[in-house]
Amino acid sequence: MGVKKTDIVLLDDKGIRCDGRKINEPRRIMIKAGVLKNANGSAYIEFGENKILAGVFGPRDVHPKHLANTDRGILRCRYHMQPFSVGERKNPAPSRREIEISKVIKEALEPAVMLENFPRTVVDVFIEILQADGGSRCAALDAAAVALADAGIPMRDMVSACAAGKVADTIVLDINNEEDQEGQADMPVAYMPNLGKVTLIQLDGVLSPQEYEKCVNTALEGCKIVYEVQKKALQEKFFGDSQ
Amino acid sequence: MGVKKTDIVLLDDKGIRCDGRKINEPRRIMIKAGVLKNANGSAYIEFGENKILAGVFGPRDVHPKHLANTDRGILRCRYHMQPFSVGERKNPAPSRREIEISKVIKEALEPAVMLENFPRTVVDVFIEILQADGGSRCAALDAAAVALADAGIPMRDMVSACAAGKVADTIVLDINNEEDQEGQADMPVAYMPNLGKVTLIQLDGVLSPQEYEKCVNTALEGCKIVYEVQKKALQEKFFGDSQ
Amino acid sequence: MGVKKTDIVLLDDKGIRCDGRKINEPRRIMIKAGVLKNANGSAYIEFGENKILAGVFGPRDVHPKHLANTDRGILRCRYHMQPFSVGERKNPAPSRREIEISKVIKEALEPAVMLENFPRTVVDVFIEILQADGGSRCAALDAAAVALADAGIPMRDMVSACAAGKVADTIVLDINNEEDQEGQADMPVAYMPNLGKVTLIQLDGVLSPQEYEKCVNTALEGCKIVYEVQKKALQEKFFGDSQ
Amino acid sequence: MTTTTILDDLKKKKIHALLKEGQRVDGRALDEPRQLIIDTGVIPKAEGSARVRLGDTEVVCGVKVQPDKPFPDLGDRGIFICTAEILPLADPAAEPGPPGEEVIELARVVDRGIRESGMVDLKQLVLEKDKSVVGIFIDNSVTDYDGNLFDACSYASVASVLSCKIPKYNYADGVVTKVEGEFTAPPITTVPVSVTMGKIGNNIIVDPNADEWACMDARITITTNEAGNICAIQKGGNNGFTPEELVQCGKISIATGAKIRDMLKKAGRS
Amino acid sequence: MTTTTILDDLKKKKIHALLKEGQRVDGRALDEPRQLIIDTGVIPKAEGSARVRLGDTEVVCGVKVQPDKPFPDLGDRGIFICTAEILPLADPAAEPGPPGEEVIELARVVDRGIRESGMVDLKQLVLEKDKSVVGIFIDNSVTDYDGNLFDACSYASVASVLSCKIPKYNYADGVVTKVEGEFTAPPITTVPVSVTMGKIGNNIIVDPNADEWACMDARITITTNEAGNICAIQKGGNNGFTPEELVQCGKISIATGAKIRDMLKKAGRS
Amino acid sequence: MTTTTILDDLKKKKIHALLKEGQRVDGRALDEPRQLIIDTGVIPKAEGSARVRLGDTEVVCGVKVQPDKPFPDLGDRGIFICTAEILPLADPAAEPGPPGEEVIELARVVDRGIRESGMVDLKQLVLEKDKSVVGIFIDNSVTDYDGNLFDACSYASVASVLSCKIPKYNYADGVVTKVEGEFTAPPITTVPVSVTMGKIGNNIIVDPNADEWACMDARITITTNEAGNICAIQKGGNNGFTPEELVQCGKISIATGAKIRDMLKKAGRS
Repeated sequence: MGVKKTDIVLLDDKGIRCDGRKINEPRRIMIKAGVLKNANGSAYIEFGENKILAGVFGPRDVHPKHLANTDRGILRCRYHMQPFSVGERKNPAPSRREIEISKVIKEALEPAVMLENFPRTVVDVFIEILQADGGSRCAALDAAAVALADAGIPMRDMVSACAAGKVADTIVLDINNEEDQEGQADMPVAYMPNLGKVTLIQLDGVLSPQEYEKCVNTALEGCKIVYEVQKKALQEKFFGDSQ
Repeated sequence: MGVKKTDIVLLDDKGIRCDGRKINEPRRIMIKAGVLKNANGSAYIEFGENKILAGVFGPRDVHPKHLANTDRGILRCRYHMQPFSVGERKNPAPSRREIEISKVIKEALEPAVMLENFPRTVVDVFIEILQADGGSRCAALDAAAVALADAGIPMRDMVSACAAGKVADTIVLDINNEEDQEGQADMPVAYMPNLGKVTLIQLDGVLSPQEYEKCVNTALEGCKIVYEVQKKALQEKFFGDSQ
Repeated sequence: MGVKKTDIVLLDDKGIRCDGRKINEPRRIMIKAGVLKNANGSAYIEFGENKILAGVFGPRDVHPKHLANTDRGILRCRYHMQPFSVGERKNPAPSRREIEISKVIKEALEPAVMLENFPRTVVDVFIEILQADGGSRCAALDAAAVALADAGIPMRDMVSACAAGKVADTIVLDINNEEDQEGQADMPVAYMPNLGKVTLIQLDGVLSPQEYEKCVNTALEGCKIVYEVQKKALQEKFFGDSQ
Repeated sequence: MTTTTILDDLKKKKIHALLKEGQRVDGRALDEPRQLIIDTGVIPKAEGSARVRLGDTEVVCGVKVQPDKPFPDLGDRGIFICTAEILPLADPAAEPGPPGEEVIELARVVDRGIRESGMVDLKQLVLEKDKSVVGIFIDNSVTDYDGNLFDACSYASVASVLSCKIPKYNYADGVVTKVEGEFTAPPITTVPVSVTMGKIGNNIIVDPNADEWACMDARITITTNEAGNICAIQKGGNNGFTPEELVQCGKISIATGAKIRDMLKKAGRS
Repeated sequence: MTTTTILDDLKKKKIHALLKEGQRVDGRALDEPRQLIIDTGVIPKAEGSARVRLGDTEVVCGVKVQPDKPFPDLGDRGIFICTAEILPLADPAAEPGPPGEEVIELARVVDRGIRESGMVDLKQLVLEKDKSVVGIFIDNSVTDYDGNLFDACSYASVASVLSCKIPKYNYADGVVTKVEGEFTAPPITTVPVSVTMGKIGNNIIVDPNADEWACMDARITITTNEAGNICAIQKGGNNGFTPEELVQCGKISIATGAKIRDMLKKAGRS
Repeated sequence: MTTTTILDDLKKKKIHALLKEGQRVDGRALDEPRQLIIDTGVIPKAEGSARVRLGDTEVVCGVKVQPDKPFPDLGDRGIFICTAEILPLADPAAEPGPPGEEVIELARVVDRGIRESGMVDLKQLVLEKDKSVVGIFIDNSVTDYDGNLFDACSYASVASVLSCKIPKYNYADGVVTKVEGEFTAPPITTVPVSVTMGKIGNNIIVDPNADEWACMDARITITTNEAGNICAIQKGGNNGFTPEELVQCGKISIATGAKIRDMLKKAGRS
């Protein structure tokens, strides 16, 4: 956190953040389900400046076969950044960061997917970051969960993710790129809104015990906002509801 | 094409090229069949300054087995340059260029090989560039086709390859290294001389529609010259004919 | 050999070496058997400044299965250096040097292991160099042989290894790091003391035929000293003998 | 590779039967490409970008422009590198991992078609001869597969480059600095267009879709420039073309390419 | 991954049955970590080192200190890189080769916990701004596996860094020279402590051993600094925590961390 | 590795039976190497080259000479690197791909034998101390396999180096320029010769062919220099040698090496 030095004002005296948002206000979120022809399920999300595509295949046969599980299906997940998604061209080979994020996203989705219904099969979730902004792992999770539902995979609950963080000594919702660079803490959280369980939580940065508790609760409020957008995207896909 | 600047005269006013050849004259071509003890079939070619060894194994079992094809054999091909084959030492790991050339050579040989006779097996063609000059993919193909015949693999036709190109605004046969560097276009062509089919054609450089047609026909004349050298090499191997 | 120039006196006029040892005196050797909980057998050795851990698993199933041998077991060996084991941090990926040493250690142990008793299985020997000094491959072998015995693998004989070399025109036992850098020859030797067979010998550096013979015999004397330390380590493990 | 399903067999027979009557499965004329939709500027953080949909094949392409060291012996020109990747969500058969020979060929053919046309005048991208040049890195990511990736990636690349903005850089004393907010258009000399044709039996068809791609005998990609000349060719597939067919393909490529060039130029301006 | 042996099943049932009574298989209290033994200086040739035994999990850690070029845009601070590897002799299931996602996560979480705490003041490790800095490379090698590698590697890293000596370097005219025999202590600002908790059913247990690790539903690693603040979190595993459990885990981490911090500081001094 | 065919078994029995009578399958004496044919200059574009045929084992070797940066701490000597590769056309069992441990050992033993002999005086290959040196890169490619690649590659390397021409380079202001058309001979101090012996039962045989290689118990490669001293040894194989056999092998190596050295020197001059 906080590597570069700039003159940016992260939070002004009226409680307005550097991009004009209020403390508890998320960035613009737009989700569209069913955007790909070949994938069994798919979703496209724009979350702030994040532009992310998620596609799901399965349940299908596992290759190589020895990875298959006789009593439940397995979930695989790949979070991958396009070379043009960030400021300086990124090598397309998966970095250690992308491998770790793939793993935490998989473990955040897994509690919601009824894998016990699909022994010996795999569900593959492929996430492609077309343009990256702060909070890309939460946005990726949000798209992936919608793509799973779009693929008709039975789920116990939706998974909705949003970060909170600490900026100018204040706990705020949904950290953007500048706040991530200049701020004091970033805490991505994923939540199953009906089951009431947090399936992803990470923290970079320093929080007092009181701030920690407030930060978790702030993030959960964000997850609930995201949940509404996810539901709307699925309704539009399956029932043609317009806004 | 045409990267370096030199004072070389590619074509003089008498129609003589930088290495003394006429417009329709190929470089010296020498092919010897059956030069290796372990390979099932082999050939060595010198084509201008190219020195190339081709070896064939098969039809034999496929490893790994899931690559095997139940209704026809498969053909695999590797075009590989020795570290000492070019001006600056080449890394021995296959480059993307070598992988692409391996693929186009395989697809140029495949129409001639009666793979339907060998279901579940593989024929492996290994090509090693000992010394590289302009036109190495054509020379490699010429050696590989002779090695296939030397291995006794049933073939519908020979495959004979030769490039044509554009140099000093003139269509010429069999581009050498200097002409490749300084010239205007290079078009390698492979041909099945009895079946009348072109099985490889590539072009780098700019040609008008009329030049394009002339360039194809020029290359085909070269392929026919190569075909005679290929036949002679096989005759010498199997019937001991001298020149 | 002999790359750096220093003012070090490798052998003084009283026959004392740079670390105070006599010509036929090995460095301090300490071996402890059974130091790991998970490995089937293990040993830790300190040999001069070398600190090395060896662990053995097996006989166990072979993966992938096609590597298994129907009439005898196979032995696999990995010699691996920790990044912090040498002066400049070492890349943890195995170097070509480590792969070669792994192979010669495997071939030095194999004559002693009764692999014919374990068809279709594998015995894995993993050697980790925690701190490296001259003669690390001999010390690694000494620990690996004790770890094999500790694992209860039936053996025809112990394998005991020690280097000899040439320093200041003199054949000396057990080359240390400075002597390896500045000296004239280094000859690691492994020996089955009861069967009387040399199972590893390498030489870097120049020896006359007479020096060669003397160097072999000097190294064998070292192997016999090591053998006693190996036996003591196993006795302490299994019979609780103290020194 | 091994197993041909009954459905695949039926499709193949249908395609052959229709072609005998001069028809294609999706009703197109033999020399008619699929609908082409081009959106530029879809990745605002990249210096150039486009999403191309050719029938149901979709590609997202982004251009990064960065100062770089020139290649040895090529100190008087900028760097131009074009790649292609099939994303695993594009096709159930695609798998993550290093590219196979198919994808390597795809990337090299797309790169070569644009490079050999001289589309971008690389000599205008030199900051300091032999020391520092501008690099143009064009990455194509296939997001939906329905055959003929060659043309889809080529169009996405060309549209991205046409719509691309080149930042201004200053070079002084070995240090390159970017001048914020100043951009120029790339130095374009021509607009290359690739046209890929498949051969099924004795028929030449333009822009094969996935079902046609799976059963064609051979293919050829011919790239033409604005002057109506041919600047790159790549033949593929397990059969051959007669010399007459090669000439025919050249003519189709020039005619079809001209129409697509207009669309690319229009998209690049928008 | 597929096969669960009968023995594994029995162990799992036993663990669950005991936890219902508030007990653990090895007799520990739910919030009690295993015995921790720390030896520093075990690799004299490294600038810092430690062997840590946490129950039957053992880690050897070595620190190499070397001058290096700074990362671009980070020219005003030294380099700090922490890795972790499970040696194949540590576990019959471990295999030589490139690290899998488990080991990559392990290394990144250990690194991040220490980095985000600001333990080492990297700004004091600059030899010449933008040109040359001191790099601290911390490599953890697991030699015996009995669960909870996160904490074992974290403690080994922290103890190694605390006991580490930084050579003195001079920078002049682009050349770095080491001053033989002169060392300083690393610039330490705080001592971070990670505490990993597992969730089995509705129980939160501290420092799970291998049997507990194999049957827990989810886990969380919380790192705290000397001021009692939280500086890094990583959740893992295939289930979730309630918000209340997250708050509870934060409190456990602060309390348990304080005791372990004392042991680390003592070991670092010795 | 697993399956031994009946034919292999019969061959093995035949080899053992003949050796009991002091005979070899191909009629050679126990200490007699196969026919050695050396052609130099076979790759005119390389600075040195040779094709060596040792019985039916064939190797093509090429030497590239290029200016390079010296290794750190070795700024006062040129670079000398010798590699070996078994081409897939050399042997039905060979496969393309990264080298296995057998090939890595082969390359390292060939390299070490020549390096430890001090054949090339690397101190004469310095263009500017610590800045620029001449690199000699020797690549061996096995084109036909019939056992004993150690000696075939070693002879090909030595003949290539002996026949090699070193271009003249000028170093000024950090730039190396090649002087066209000016060459010198490499600075040769001695001609090392490796002799590889196999042990089958209690017999020591020189230069084992492929059938003998497949059934030998152990092998040893001993390299000697022109003064008749031993400069490198590598033992291999799954059995051992008695100390007496080691001494015997040393003597065989010196005697056999002397004859082969004459052939190498003659080939290097031609």
